[in-house]
This record gives sequence, structure tokens and C-alpha cells, in this order.
Amino acid sequence: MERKRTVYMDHAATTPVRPEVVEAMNPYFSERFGNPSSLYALAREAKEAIEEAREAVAAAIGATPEEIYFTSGGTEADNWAIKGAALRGKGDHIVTSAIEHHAVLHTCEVLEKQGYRVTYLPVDEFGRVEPATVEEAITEKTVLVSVMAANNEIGTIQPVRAIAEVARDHKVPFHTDAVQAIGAFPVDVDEMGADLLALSAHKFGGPKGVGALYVRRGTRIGTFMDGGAQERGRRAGTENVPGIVGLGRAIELAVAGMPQSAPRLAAMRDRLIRGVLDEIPDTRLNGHPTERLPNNVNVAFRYIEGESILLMLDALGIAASTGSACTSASLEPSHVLTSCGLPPEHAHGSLRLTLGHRNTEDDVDYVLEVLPGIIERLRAISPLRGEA
Amino acid sequence: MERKRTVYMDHAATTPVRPEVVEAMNPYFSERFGNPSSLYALAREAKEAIEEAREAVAAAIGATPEEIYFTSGGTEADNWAIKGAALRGKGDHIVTSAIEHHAVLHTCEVLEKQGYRVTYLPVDEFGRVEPATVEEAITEKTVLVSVMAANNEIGTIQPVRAIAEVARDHKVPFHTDAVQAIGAFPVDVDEMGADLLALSAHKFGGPKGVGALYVRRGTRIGTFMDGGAQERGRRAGTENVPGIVGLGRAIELAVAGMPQSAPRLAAMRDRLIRGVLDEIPDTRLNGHPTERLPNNVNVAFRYIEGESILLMLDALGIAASTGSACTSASLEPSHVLTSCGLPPEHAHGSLRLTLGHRNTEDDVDYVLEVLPGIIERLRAISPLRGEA
Amino acid sequence: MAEQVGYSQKVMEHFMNPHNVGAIENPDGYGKVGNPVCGDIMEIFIKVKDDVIEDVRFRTFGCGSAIATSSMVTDMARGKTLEEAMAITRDDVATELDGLPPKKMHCSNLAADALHAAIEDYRGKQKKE
Ligand SMILES: Cc1ncc(COP(=O)(O)O)c(C=O)c1O
Ligand SMILES: Cc1ncc(COP(=O)(O)O)c(C=O)c1O
Ligand code: FES
Ligand code: FES
Repeated sequence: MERKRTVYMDHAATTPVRPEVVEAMNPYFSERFGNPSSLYALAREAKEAIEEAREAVAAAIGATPEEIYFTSGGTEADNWAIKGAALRGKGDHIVTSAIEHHAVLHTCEVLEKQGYRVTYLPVDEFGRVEPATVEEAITEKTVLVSVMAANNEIGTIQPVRAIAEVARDHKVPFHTDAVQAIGAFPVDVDEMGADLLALSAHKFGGPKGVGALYVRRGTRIGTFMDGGAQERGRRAGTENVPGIVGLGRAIELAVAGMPQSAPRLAAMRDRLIRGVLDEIPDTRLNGHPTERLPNNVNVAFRYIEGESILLMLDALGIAASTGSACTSASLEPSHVLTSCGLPPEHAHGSLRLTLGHRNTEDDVDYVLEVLPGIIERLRAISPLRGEA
Repeated sequence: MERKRTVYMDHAATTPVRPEVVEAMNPYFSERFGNPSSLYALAREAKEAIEEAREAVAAAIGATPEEIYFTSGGTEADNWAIKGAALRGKGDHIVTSAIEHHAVLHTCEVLEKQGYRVTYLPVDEFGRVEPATVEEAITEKTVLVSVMAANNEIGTIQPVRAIAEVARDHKVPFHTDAVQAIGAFPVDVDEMGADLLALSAHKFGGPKGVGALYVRRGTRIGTFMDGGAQERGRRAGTENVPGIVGLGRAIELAVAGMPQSAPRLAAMRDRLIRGVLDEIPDTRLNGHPTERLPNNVNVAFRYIEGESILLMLDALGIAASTGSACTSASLEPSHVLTSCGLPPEHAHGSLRLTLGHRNTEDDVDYVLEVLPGIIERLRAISPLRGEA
Repeated sequence: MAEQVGYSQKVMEHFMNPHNVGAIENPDGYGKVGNPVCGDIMEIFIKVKDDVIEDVRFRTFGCGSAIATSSMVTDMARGKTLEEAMAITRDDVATELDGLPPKKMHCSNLAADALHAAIEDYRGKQKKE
């Protein structure tokens, strides 16, 4: 097989920054470089740019600008939401799901070591949390319910609104990690019932290292990053001005483009899924058949291991992933796939393809052309196939 | 008075990103945009770029690459060092100084609310910590000594090595906030005796929103940002690749240029100080006369208030500051100046001019030309002058 | 030195075109290590004549490094005496491949272990006979 094109299909890991976004950021490095906290004209320019970005983020998720706090990414937003709620809450119990991103799970585990109790809600075979399980899990001591809007590995969209309603009935704040949701489907904090919501610019055409936490007015959370009086005293640290400007521009573009991009991506996704399942035996779709991110394909190939698939794809110019990029350094099977009931050996053989802005139908063709051969070659050297 | 030029003299607040740094960063937004945790070629490029930056940072401060962890800035590095040491230490006491940056002070205050005790060491009239006071303050319960390498407001350089030795004698880890020190004077973690050291790119020609924490091998600190396995499992969050690349390039340039830049800035600094003290009555220098950052001028003008000086300077094209940028939103007199024994009314009338790369002797001339008139105009309307 | 990022050229060559793939019918020795739960299984088959490994084949379920180390270890074992083959260590395999990332060193461990298991199996059978 020879390399015919370069295809990036790992947009759930990160996306290229859009040219319009880079352009918007550029003046803030060396020209309008003022520290937004200062008083002079140069600083005011920076401050105004930040406030414009704040309005853009607020508008994109149906919030008010005063409810938006900029962070260094999705991970910080999740850490802050959870540790901040724990710090201020009058209890010691947190409810979350078994398939959260590690930014949520590992934060909860750290809190467990400090004496908090955490309920990790199970999911069904498609990766969905059942809202009734939230009802059962909440106690008098619960300080936070945190369930992601959409999963980064298998793309399953959660019934967030129903979960939020349960939390609200119990007067427990509700956090949602919407890092994968922004730009994929309409996100409105009121419709979702979110009190806290995390997002990250690099997942929708913005730069890495910048994100935001939405904090509904009146939600009590402690600070996470302590220091200067930036972000109205709630998130210290000199603001990443170019990054924040980039986040603002990227979210505008992503949300404005959604009516076109979502159906376009979903059509490619469906063609990929159908093509793979039809052409390659012993294969199953991971995640939900319909309640699924428009750009997410995740399939399990029996008898083979995911990393070796990735390497062969890479050699043919295709960038893909086995699960969340953060765990690719680990040798554990994906916690998301095993939570959905996949036996570990199938979990090990899963491939995630996530589509984006630059992908075309030709990219889909190319993947469908080379993938069957790769799977066949790897199965030919696998000791497992014979056994089945 | 009419505006003759534009002069930025607030480099302690932030610096413009150097063109070479912007150039180094540029390819990592839209071309080499891979997520460093992924496996394919695009991701390896990003990963390699990060590792090169790590080597550059390590080389700049006499550390090994494995001891460098990238953060979202100086504030995060300080938060991590202090909260991380508190989490892992076998005690509940922290020793720091009264003139630390808020990233240290407010972090300590948050820990106080959680039951830790904090000793805030006093400073002399020049803003220096006496190492003997560290000896007196340390107890069996001390988990960290944290004293900054150089102060951001008054530029005073601390006797860090002597302080570190006291800490080491008691087997207490020593953290130093070196945010203002990098590029100003040689920083070597071994010579300083630092176990932890915070730095921030935007203070030396790099971008905002990225910094690093040095962690000496064997120093026990807990994590601060929990989530994915980035930074060898110790600092989660998708890496800010362009920012980290920028930090690497900026620290290289800053440290390589120091033999030329430090004496050049110091000469301008001294001319400014002498000019102001000679030309303007009822004025005193804040900070240390010799143990001082090469780019820092900080003077107290009796009878008047700092913000009004800044506004007049701004109208004439000069960007300056009264203290740290982070406190400019507050109405409190500077904690640094009052800790040095300045009465609040003098503290309110202080002006900080901090020089940088782009400043020239003409800038110095211009400031010395317009400042006396500004001070005179403001004093003319002050009710305090009459009282003296 | 910063730690190795990604795989060497040599690893990729062996991964993309592995040598000695497959099973041997009625092998003289057979070794199997690993566990599908951990994401890796390695099988090595050997044919032995006059104490020399005459033929050696493998099957592997695992990552790129597991496949490359299987290919390399079988190349290294071919034509060696049993004693020489027993002396092959995981570091030897990694070195022949121009190094492995630190997290992947255990894969070369597996390859050496599977080879040694096949030799032990052969020796065990010899004793019985
Ligand atoms: C669902 C989810 N949450 C959180 C994160 C972390 O965001 P960031 O990489 O900006 O720290 C990611 C991506 O890495 C994600 O996919
Ligand atoms: C001494 C000192 N420490 C910490 C900081 C915080 O660094 P950052 O702005 O990168 O968060 C600053 C500057 O703001 C500083 O001057
Ligand atoms: S007089 Fe305006 S801040 Fe006090
Ligand atoms: S076989 Fe387990 S990671 Fe290589």
C-alpha cells in the first residue's frame, strides 16, 4: 500500500487553528501586548479585546458575559468546577459518571484521597447515563453532580437536561464538561440546566491552552487559581490575551457554521461507519447509534490491537486515535469502552476517527480504501483469530 | 505639554513578544497543530517541539529537562508549588515573606482558611528578607519556605541562597518565585538552592499564558491540575504547544542577551533614578539602592496619588505603573511598599518605571523631560503639600 | 537527553514488514506470554536441529512495538544455538531496534520472554523423551 494523501481525522484530540482565528490573535503578541490589568491606553485595548471575547463566548452558550471566566483550557475548567464546588459545598459527596474525561475523573479521585466520597454512575452499552441513577445517587451530602455533555471517545451525547433537572430538584449544582459539544450541537446553559460548564478552544478551531468556565450567577464555588485580581478576582494570572481573543473568534465561527458543518460531518460519519461495518467482518460500532457527535466514528475490530492500526494508518498518511489522546501513553484499555461493557481485548482493538472542518469526501474514500487491508494484515499475524 | 513619542516602561507588568518568538510559534497554530499526546507523525512534531523547549528552559536555569513542567503562567506555577507542597508535606506551616506577589500571598491565605498556619516574614526598609528570620520562623511543622528571587514592584533582589540554606538545614523544601528574575540576572537552581522555582514567559519576551515550574528531582509535591497524563502525569491538560515553543525561544534569547541587556538597562535605570531624585523635590527611591533588578525604577512622590500620575503620563504616551499590574484594580496601597515601612500616603504616590528591550536613551530623556512638570501640576492641586 | 519520542525507523520497518510471521505446524518448542486483557499476546514457535534454532515464527496481538520486537527477536534467534538464544535479553532486542520509548520497554520484555518460553518448552519435551 502506498501513501496517497494526508488525512487528519483526530479532531476530538485537537483541531488546527482556523486562519481567521490566527489573524485575530496576531496583533496581541507584539503590538497590542499590554497587560489588561494596567491603566494606560495599550492595556485598555487588551482589556477591551478580552471583554469582546467574553461576550462572544457568552452569546455562544446563552449566558451573560459576567458568567464567563477564562481558564488555561478544559482541564482547568473541570478542575476548578469540581474542586471549587467541593471547597464551598456543605457536604462531602460528588456524583459523576464512569465515562468522564480524566480531567473530571482524576480530579474526583484526588478529592477521594482527601476524604470526599464519589459515586461513579454506570452507563448502558451505548455509553448513556440513565437520569434515574442520578436520583438514586444524590444524598443530603452531595455538593455537585458532574456529567459530560458528550463523550470524547465514543461521541455519545448525554441526556444532560434530564440529569440537570434531578440535580436542581435536590438543589445540587450541576456541572457539565461540554468540551466536545461546542460547535457540534447547540449548547444553551439554560436549556441544559447547567450551573457550571467547561469548554476548551482547541477543540473547535481555537488555540490550545485556553478555555472557559461558565458559572451561573449565584453558584457558590471557591477559587482554584489564586493570586492577582484578574477575572473579577475569581481566576488569577495574567490573561492569555491572544489566546482569549482566539477563543472568542473560534467560538463565533464554530457556532455560526454549525447549521452547515454538523450535517456535512454527520453524512461523512455515517458513510464511514457504514463502509467499515459493511466491508470488515468482526467489527462493531462503539457508542450510541443516533445520540452521537456528528463527527465521531469509533469501531472495535476483534483480534487486533489499536496502536498497531494507528501506526499503519499513520504510515499511509492518516492521523487517528484509539481513545482520548491523553490516555494514549497508557497501556490500560479505555475506561470508557470497558464501562460500556466491552471486554478488554475488544476495547484494545478500537479505532476512533473524528472528522473536522478540512475533511472532504475524498478523505472518507481514502480511509475506506485502505482500512480493510490494514485490518486484514494485522489479523493475519494475530494469535487470537485462530482461537475464535 | 504635548505628546512627543510612545514609551512603554512597564516591562515588569508584561513585555511585547519578540518577533523571533512569534516566528517560532507561528507554525504550531495551523500546520504543526497535532496533540502531543497522540501517536502519529503530526503529533510527534508537536511533542518534539515541547521537548526542545523543555531543554531550553532547563539549560537556562541549570536544571535537567525532567525537572521542568510547563504551566499556564507564573500564577499557576506558584499555586502548584505551594498547594502541592502543602498537600504532600507532613505539617501545616508555611514560611513566606510579606512582599511576595499575590500569586503566593493569596495562595497562602487560601491555605490559612483551610487550617494551615503561615508566617509572613518582615522585610527591611529596602524590601530585603533577613535570612536569620527564616531560621526563627521554621518549625517542625514547616512544609515549605517560599521567598521570591526579585520583587516585581520595587525590584529588590533577595538573598535567596542564604535563605535556601536555612531551609535545607531544616530539610524543608524551598520555593522561589523567579518570575521577575529570568533574563535580569543569572538564575541557577543549584547555586540558588531552589527545590521549586516559578517562571513566566511574558515577563521576558515570550507569550502570556505560559510558564514553568522547576521541581528538583526528589521534591515531593502533589499535583495541582488533575486529568490526562501530560507532563509525565504531573500536570494535566493539552499542552499549549505554540506557547511552550515561544517560552523556549524567549528564554534562550533573554538569557543569551543578558550580558548586553542587563548593563544597558541598568545604565538607563540609574540615569532615570538620578534624574528624578535630582530634579524633583520630596521624592525617594523605593527598594534597594544596589540589590535591584537592572530594569526597575520605583519612586515615591509625596503629596500626590499614583493613579493620577499614570493618567498624565499615559496622555503623554508613556505607559507606567504604580505597583504590580494585578493590584491596579484595587484601592489598597501596595502591600510591598507598606511592608517596607512607607506610610500609606507615600505608598499611594509611588511610580514604577520598568525598562525593556525596546527602550532607548531617548525614552529616558523624554520621561525625564515630562515627569517634573506632571508632578508639579499634581502637587499644585494637592491639599497635602500645604500641611507639610 | 530528552526521552525518545515515537518509534525509530528500524522499529517502523519491522512493524510495517514483519519477518517470520505465522505458526509452525508441530513445532519443537512453543512459547506464549501476555494477556489479551493487557492488550498483548505473543506466541513463538521454534524448530530445532542439533541444538540450533532452524526455524522460528511468531504471532502477536499487540502494539506496534510488540510486533516489531517479535519480528526482531525471531530474526535474532534464527540460526543461534539454544544457549545463545537463551542469552538474548530485552535490552538486546531494544538495542537492535535502535531503541524503544521507555513506556514500550515491556514489549521487548515480552518478545524475549516468549522466545525463552519456547526454548524451555522444547527442553522440557526433550527431558520427557
Ligand atoms: C471531554 C473533554 N474534557 C476535557 C478535556 C480537556 O481539555 P484541555 O485539553 O483543553 O485541557 C478534553 C480534551 O482533552 C475533553 O475531550
Ligand atoms: C513576581 C511575580 N510572580 C508571579 C507573577 C504571576 O505570573 P503570571 O502573570 O504569568 O501569572 C508575576 C506577574 O504577574 C510576578 O511579577
Ligand atoms: S479617590 Fe478615586 S479611588 Fe479613591
Ligand atoms: S505490547 Fe503492551 S504496549 Fe506494547
